Amino acid sequence: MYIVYLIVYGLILTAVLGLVASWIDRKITARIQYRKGPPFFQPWIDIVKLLGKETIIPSGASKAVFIITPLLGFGSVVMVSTLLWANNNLLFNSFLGDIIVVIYLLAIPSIAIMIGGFASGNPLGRIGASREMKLLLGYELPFILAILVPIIKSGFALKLADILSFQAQNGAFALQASGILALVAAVLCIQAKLGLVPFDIAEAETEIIAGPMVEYSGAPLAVFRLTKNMLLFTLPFFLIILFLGGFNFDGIHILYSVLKYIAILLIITVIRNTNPRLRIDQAMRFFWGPVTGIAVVAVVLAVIGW
Amino acid sequence: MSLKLRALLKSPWVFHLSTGSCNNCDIEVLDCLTPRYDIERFGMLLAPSIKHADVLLITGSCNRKSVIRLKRLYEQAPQPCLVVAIGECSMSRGMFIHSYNCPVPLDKIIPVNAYIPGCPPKPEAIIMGAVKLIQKVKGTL
Amino acid sequence: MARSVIPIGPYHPLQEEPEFFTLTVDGETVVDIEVNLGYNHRGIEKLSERKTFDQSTFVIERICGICSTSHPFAYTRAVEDVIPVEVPERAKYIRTIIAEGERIHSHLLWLGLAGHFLGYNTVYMWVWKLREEILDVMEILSGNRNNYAMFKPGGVRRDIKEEDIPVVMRKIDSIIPTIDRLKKAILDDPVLHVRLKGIGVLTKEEAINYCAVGPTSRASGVARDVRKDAPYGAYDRVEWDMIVTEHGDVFDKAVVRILETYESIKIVKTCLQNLPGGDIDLNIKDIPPGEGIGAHEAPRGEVFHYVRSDGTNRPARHKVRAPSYMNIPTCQATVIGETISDATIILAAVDPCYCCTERMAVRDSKGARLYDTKELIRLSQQKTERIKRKMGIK
Amino acid sequence: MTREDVLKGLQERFRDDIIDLYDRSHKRVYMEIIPDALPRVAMYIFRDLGARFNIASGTDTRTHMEILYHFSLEEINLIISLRVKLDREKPAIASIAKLIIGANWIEREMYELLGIQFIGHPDLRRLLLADEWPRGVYPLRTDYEEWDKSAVRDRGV
Repeated sequence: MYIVYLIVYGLILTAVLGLVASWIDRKITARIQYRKGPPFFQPWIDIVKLLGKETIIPSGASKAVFIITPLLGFGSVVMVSTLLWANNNLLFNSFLGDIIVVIYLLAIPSIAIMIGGFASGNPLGRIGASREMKLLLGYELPFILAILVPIIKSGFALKLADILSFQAQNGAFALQASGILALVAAVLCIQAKLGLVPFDIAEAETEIIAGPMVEYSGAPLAVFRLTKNMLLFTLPFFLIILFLGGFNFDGIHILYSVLKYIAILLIITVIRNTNPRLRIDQAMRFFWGPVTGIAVVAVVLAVIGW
Repeated sequence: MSLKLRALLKSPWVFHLSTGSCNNCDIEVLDCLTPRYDIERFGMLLAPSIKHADVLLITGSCNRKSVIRLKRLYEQAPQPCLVVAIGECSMSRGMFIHSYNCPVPLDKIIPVNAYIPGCPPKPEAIIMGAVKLIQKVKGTL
Repeated sequence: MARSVIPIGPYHPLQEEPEFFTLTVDGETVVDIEVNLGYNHRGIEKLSERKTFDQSTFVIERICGICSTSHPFAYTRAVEDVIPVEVPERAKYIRTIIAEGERIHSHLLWLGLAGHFLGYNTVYMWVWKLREEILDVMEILSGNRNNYAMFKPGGVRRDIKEEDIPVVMRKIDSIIPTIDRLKKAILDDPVLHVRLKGIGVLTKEEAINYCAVGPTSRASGVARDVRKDAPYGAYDRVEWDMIVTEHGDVFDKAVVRILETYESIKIVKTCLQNLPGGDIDLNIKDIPPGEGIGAHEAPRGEVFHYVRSDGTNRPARHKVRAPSYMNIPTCQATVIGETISDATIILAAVDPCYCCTERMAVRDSKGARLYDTKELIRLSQQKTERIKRKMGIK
Repeated sequence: MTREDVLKGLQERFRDDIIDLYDRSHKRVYMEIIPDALPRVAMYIFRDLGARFNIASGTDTRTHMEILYHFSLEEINLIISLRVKLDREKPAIASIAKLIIGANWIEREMYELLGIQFIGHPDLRRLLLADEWPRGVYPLRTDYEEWDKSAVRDRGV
């Protein structure tokens, strides 16, 4: 039963919603720039085209690692989305401490990009991968602090199911003061985890060509892009479960959950279009300075009880 | 026509390559991305690295030093890859045919699929060239 | 941290033309830079010796796309300096209008690209959308978006029709509010301040030593502008002021260019308003033997043409010096010590126009034979091993 | 610092170096000097008069090889061109690249396109031409003829 669940919810549904999310993101970016954006099926066609292209493995690269890393990232995203869907629909009682598993699984895609960058043997890839590592160190701390808040508020429950049921009884965490602060910090962190403009220092197109992705072509590149698109759906979904009480699909609530998701996606796209790319040291200072500050204040407020 | 080719025609990622051009054509290629002519509605994106490229937009009268790079990059581009020559210089080296540093025209170096005349060709001409290229590959030209 | 060599170019999304910078990097800071061009060399000086004086204006125009009227302007002034002859009034005004129109669209182009280099694509799209208006104006005046072919030794090839002037004035007035909004959006953006201020500083002494020209030197406090010092065309009949700032960093270069756009709009409007009558061409028949020097303030700096004629109708020698020829070496002074992510915007701050400077030289001592990107990368890896071993031994 | 002071200063200081001073118009002065006086005169114009080194242009006339160093004085709107004549077979002259950084590149270009040797240049190497360009063939010389047999010169139409 779990396998069916894994395939249907984790893989297919997330991939579909991820590609739709990436289309929305590109369309809004184009509209902000007075342009007419790409057609609806564009992300699908990109993936199919890339799968059809020839895969070139550079001679300087270590072949096995070069091919496997994209699958590593893809697998972790599929598992995360299955866990989230399973908890959200309360189909079965997940194990204790599944939040910690989700946090680790969410870190694996960026680690996969890093390994891919180093494996490609291209100095630009190496520089891109080392930047990705610095960025990871930057946003991981405030991200975990922000996730602590819902855990504390729901009485130190380390299970997603408990957090969801707690929110179902007495209102989403985002309504209280500490919830809002934590949500703000978390949104900024997933902006960096997704590698969108203010923090896309790893694949800074105009500086180090495509960073870790410079040597990828054909199928591995398609898998990497699919992972990125699915992350674009999974991360906001994770935040919605933690702060906004997750999706439920009976009657009017369908509209609410869609609105919640669109809201977070809009915030991410607007941030992406309104400021230039930061340097790696500025980004690190930004994450360890103000964002960690907000997260710590949120945790303190949560402990006090607001 | 295979699904792979039909997908390629729907989302051709463009890689811009200048071999000694006066960068008028290069600016017109970048103009195609801007709001008035936006080619992203056809699914075309500017590919950052040669490994992501599907269509090679070549401008400039191939001077000796660039030709070495041009051949290498053409080998690196993953097949199936189309080549478009933009502007007079890349079609027949235009005004620089007698230059000591531009010995051989482009189509004697690599096979070219589409030629877009003009010095510089207007963005509308470049988009028309792209449409004709797609029709040619589809066989309906 | 071992030093690694980062090749930027020759084919890189940063620039539209192929130029090849090899940055030797220690961690993230640039330690050494090697400029290697010649990818745009088309031997234009040899070509113009084959063409007659009138034909070679068309070759000269295709030296560079964005300053495609600066080179003919300087070239025609050089030919007129050989004969010593004065161009009729109306031709002077038309020449100034076309030159300033090109300065506006060239500065807007650089502003858009600077936004693109910083990953700020919204600015890139807005500014280039605005630039389309100026290209429409140039199309009305001269028939083509660039490569206007308006200049001729001794005057101008085509006249500006009376009924076009109100249309052009309306179009120019329509872009001023958008430029104001853009100026506010760009100059007051805190993130841009953080990103652009204080990096790639070119001090005044360095600007003088490197003989930098144009906005690059004016941003470092060197008050030199050919239009002010040696007035020609209609520049002395229109009051406008030269923009000079002191800090010399990338932000100041942006400020100088934006404010110069306002000055150019002012010049174009006043020239269009009081456009004198009279003929537009001297119909030069023969050019006596002699030498002539012509200079013009192109968007990137002073363009210098030297023509020597030996009495026949073909130039005996034609020397072209583009502004970037003097500005690009300043990257030695500005890029070393900065991080990679800043290096790209500093290299672009000089607004390099590589097709003009196809006579660039390699600055570094090592003359290793350079191959293509893949081999360059392998070459740079070997170089890194050599550096590591050398570092290890030392 | 008017135009007359500049010219008088030049004539007194380098009386025996100047071969002839052709005062063409109030904006242009052509001054022919003997080749080995070039560094001194260039230093004086660049440092003391505060002129800007504009460019140097090499020309291959049938009889001799000639280089013109153009300095522009913006304040008084004057361009001083130092003319130096060298013999055509083995042209060589002292390099001013160490004194004026801007001159480094133009000297490399003249070395490569005209074959002029610059003694004392920090790194005199080939630059623009491709590596397969044969040594000793200088494109800007008047007696240059096509060496590349595979070049296609007709439009094939």
